[in-house]
Amino acid sequence: MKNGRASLEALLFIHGEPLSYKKIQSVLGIENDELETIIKELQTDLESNDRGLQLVSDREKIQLATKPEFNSILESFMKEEISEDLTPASLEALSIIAYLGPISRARLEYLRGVNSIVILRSLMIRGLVERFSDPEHPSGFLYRGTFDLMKHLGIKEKGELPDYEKFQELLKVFDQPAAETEPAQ
Amino acid sequence: MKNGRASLEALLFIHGEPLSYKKIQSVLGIENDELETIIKELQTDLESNDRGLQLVSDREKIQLATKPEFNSILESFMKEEISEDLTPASLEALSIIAYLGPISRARLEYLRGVNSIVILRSLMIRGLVERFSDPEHPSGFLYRGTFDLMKHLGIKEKGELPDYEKFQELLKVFDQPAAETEPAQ
Amino acid sequence: MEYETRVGEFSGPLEKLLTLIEAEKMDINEVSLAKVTDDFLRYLETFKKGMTEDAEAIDADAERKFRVDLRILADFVSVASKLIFLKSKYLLPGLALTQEEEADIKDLEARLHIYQQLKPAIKLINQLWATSHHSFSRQYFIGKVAMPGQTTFYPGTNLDTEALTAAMHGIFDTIKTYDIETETIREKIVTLEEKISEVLGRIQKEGDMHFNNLSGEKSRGEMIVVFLAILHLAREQLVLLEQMDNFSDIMVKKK
Repeated sequence: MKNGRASLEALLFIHGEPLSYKKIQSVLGIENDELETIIKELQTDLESNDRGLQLVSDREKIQLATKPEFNSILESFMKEEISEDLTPASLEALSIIAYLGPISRARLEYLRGVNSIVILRSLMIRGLVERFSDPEHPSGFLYRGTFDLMKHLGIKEKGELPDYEKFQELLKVFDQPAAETEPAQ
Repeated sequence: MKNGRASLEALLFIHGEPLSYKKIQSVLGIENDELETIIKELQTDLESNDRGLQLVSDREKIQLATKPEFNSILESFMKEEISEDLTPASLEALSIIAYLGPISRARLEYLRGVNSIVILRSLMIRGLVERFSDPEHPSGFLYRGTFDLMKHLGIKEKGELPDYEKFQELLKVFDQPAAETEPAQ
Repeated sequence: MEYETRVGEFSGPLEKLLTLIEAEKMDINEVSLAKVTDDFLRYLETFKKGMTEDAEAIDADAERKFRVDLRILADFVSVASKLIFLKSKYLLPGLALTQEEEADIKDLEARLHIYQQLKPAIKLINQLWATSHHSFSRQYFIGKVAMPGQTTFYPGTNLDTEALTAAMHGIFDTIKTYDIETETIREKIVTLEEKISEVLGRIQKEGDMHFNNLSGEKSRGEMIVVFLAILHLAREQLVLLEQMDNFSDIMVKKK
């Protein structure tokens, strides 16, 4: 296969999780032997000191990951990222989820007027928000504040938040009936 | 810095989203000059046919992404959210922002001859356009295309848009002060 | 978003105007603008008709759609009024244009020239959008979202109920501003239908009358709308426009 290494790199890059040899073969349209060769080539490339990634694999699956020598620098980076104070945008998204949750991503974005994928992920990583399957639309997701968030805010349920009733009323005026559930990822 | 390229690769790989030059400098503990050099080195490495990745950049931020030529392999993997069609009005606004952004709402509306608040909102919800504070007028906002837009169009930076320089010339019209009025009465 | 469909169908007044001029293979200038004025107004009418249908539905969604349309209509009307001024130079010599109005027309010409240069960029993006190969990136900190039961909790130092309440107020303020902006536009537009029926009513009551009478003591802006309405009526051939000589009043006659 032409550009075998490059294709494999791109595929493992976006997948993020371990990917089975079988699946890779079917996506790239190659046989097992060829895949073995490509993996070896990629492995050799990655051994270079100019590369920050490595292949992690068992007999069935393979994954692209960072080299262990960068663990400490990356961990402190991530920790710093998620312990920073919430930005105005994050507070905005979190307040909508706290007051109006469980809420779909589409509805949240509609109220904010901005795409919120990354902010939602960051709020989830910080343990402030959690995602669960929408019982009414099994293929969709809803977001709500975590138990830890409520504890941190010192409340037992969202109704205790200041001006809770008022925002519910305001929302009725603005509410949008169109289908809102986020499709499954 | 030893292993500069490798560290940058690992950092961008873990973070996933566009990362600012400033942040990278502080994490890696390097100055701007050195970062520029490392980015250039990484860029050159990535040009090889054996690499499946590329750097997308707007001069302030940088992101690691797959090369567009692997689109056909990867598309089935990625549930794309933004490939829906653009309406004529969205297309018009998006084109002006892509070629002439960062641009104020007043200028966009001057060029389109139409109030654009709704279109801007919808482009922002789709994650194709983002709004930020105008550094020169702290109370004002500017709009620009997002990294997601560049990736969707398969370009590494906005200068790769066809005839980019030519359309930039059109900005000269704003050197005349009259061109700032809002269209709506 | 559902309610943006309508907005999307209309690129804008400049695009429409340019299309009309280019269809006639004319250059952008006063003469060509005056020439396509009627077509432009006709187009504006079809847009308006669609809006009235929407306005009859009373649910919130239709109401929102109607308001969005109003914003766009405002811009079409704004361009239309400039065209009317221009046309009136030829039709109503009594109505001399102020410097500002002359400047408005020059500005419209200038905008059309810029828009003409921009048009290829729109085509290019459209092409790229339809045919380009996409590049993909990784999710933010992929694989780092805490699993259920895992205890990660990073609230930062600025998170409390007050901060959340303040953020909520901010969101609803933004939404309110957004709505108020539309209301203002609505108030400023004197709707064509109202004017048309008003003019019709008066014609029926008083028989033929002079345009000057009809426009009475009204502000210039309103006078333009009246004129617009008359042009519309003339086109629909409900009334006949008669101008005896170049400098005289226009007669509005019942058919």
